[in-house]
Amino acid sequence: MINVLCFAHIKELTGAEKVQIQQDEMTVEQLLNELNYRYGVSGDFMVAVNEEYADKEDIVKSGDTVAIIPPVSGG
Amino acid sequence: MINVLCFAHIKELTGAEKVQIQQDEMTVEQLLNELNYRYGVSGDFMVAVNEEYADKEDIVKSGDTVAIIPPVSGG
Amino acid sequence: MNEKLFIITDQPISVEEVTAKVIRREAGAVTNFIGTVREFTKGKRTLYLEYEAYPAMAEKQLARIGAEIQERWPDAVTAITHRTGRLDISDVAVVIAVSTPHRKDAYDANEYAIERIKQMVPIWKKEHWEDGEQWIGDQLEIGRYPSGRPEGVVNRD
Amino acid sequence: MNEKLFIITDQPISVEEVTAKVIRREAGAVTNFIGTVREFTKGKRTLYLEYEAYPAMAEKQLARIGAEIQERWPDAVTAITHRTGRLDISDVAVVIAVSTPHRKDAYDANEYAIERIKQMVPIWKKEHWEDGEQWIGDQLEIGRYPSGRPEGVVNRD
Repeated sequence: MINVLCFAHIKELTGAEKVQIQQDEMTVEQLLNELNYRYGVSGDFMVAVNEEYADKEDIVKSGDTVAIIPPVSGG
Repeated sequence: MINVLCFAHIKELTGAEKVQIQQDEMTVEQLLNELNYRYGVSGDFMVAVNEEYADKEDIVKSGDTVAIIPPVSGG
Repeated sequence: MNEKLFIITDQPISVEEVTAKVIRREAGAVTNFIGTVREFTKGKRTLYLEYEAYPAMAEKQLARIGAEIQERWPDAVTAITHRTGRLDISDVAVVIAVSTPHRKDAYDANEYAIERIKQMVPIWKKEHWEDGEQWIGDQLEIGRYPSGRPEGVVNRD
Repeated sequence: MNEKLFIITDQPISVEEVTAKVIRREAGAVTNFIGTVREFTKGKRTLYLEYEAYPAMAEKQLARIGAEIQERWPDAVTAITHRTGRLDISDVAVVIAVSTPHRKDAYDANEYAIERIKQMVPIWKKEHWEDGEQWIGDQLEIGRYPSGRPEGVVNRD
């Protein structure tokens, strides 16, 4: 199971701070497609796997924590 | 009478925070020559008359306060 | 005093406390950047802001900025605290403190830090106006993230 | 809180207090410069410093720097406090706070302020080392003052 953390407007789209995907292994891109299919999540954002920025081709495994990071606006 | 304020190493040369020159009117340059003659004050410094920087040709009058301003080192 | 140098907090920030973390005998200069909530942006009146963060990752990213600064300015020491939650006008959202032996580096490294925060630290602000609210993104107009990560960020692992 | 913006004092300086003077609803950025006493300068160990000022004139000159900043950065507000007397290592000698709507100006105006202080504000420091003491001058290596006044300073009267 892969945990997906949602922030800012992504959280408003999914309706939850955390959603779960029942998969053992998938690429970041496949995971994004799944979120798009389920919640209509799309657009410009970064992805972090276990608190580090990841590339679209990177592999996510069961037990990993993935975060969808919309364009940041701190400071 | 013209009051002359002395700071930093100038004060150590004259031995006083304030010295007085018994004149009704003189240029800044004449005043510096007087201080050089009396106390050996010479070198690079600015002069302020009544708390504003002055030029060597400016006139100082009795009652004015002149300050000898060695190169500053605040900050 | 909290001696962690890179902090996300939902409490008010003390400028003095963040500054104290970087003052040291070798340093002659400290610069602070203090980001406060501005009332008007492009003519639109803000009532208040809400900041949300991914705290664990945000603190890691702040520490990474500190490491980047130490690579570029080896004598610099950096501390950053960013606040989350509801902030009213003039409240302090972020304090960056950088100390260096000489002042020029303290300005340059500090400015570098705020630019990097705006690129890569997972913190988001929601503007609340009289007629609505919106999560703000892409203040730097970076555009798309084709690689999936902010420019210049490389994983260390 | 002392609401005078430009101050010479023989008391310890509160960074928070100087900063608070420039925070306002229109500002989104505040920069501070905090000058502290550094232990080593060019390999020589400082035991402590002594700052002397011509206070009335120094406050006028600080205010003039504030006016110069407002000419160049019309939206900037500046506050400066400089301490005099004996200062030990890491003690704060000067705090400059500048607030602006946008951050770039806050850095630039602040750096302008410290450069001008070192040119034209009548404050002097005496270094005390293990083997002696000396009044320090001409840190900027400006050289002679042929006109009798610092460069760029013109009387207003």
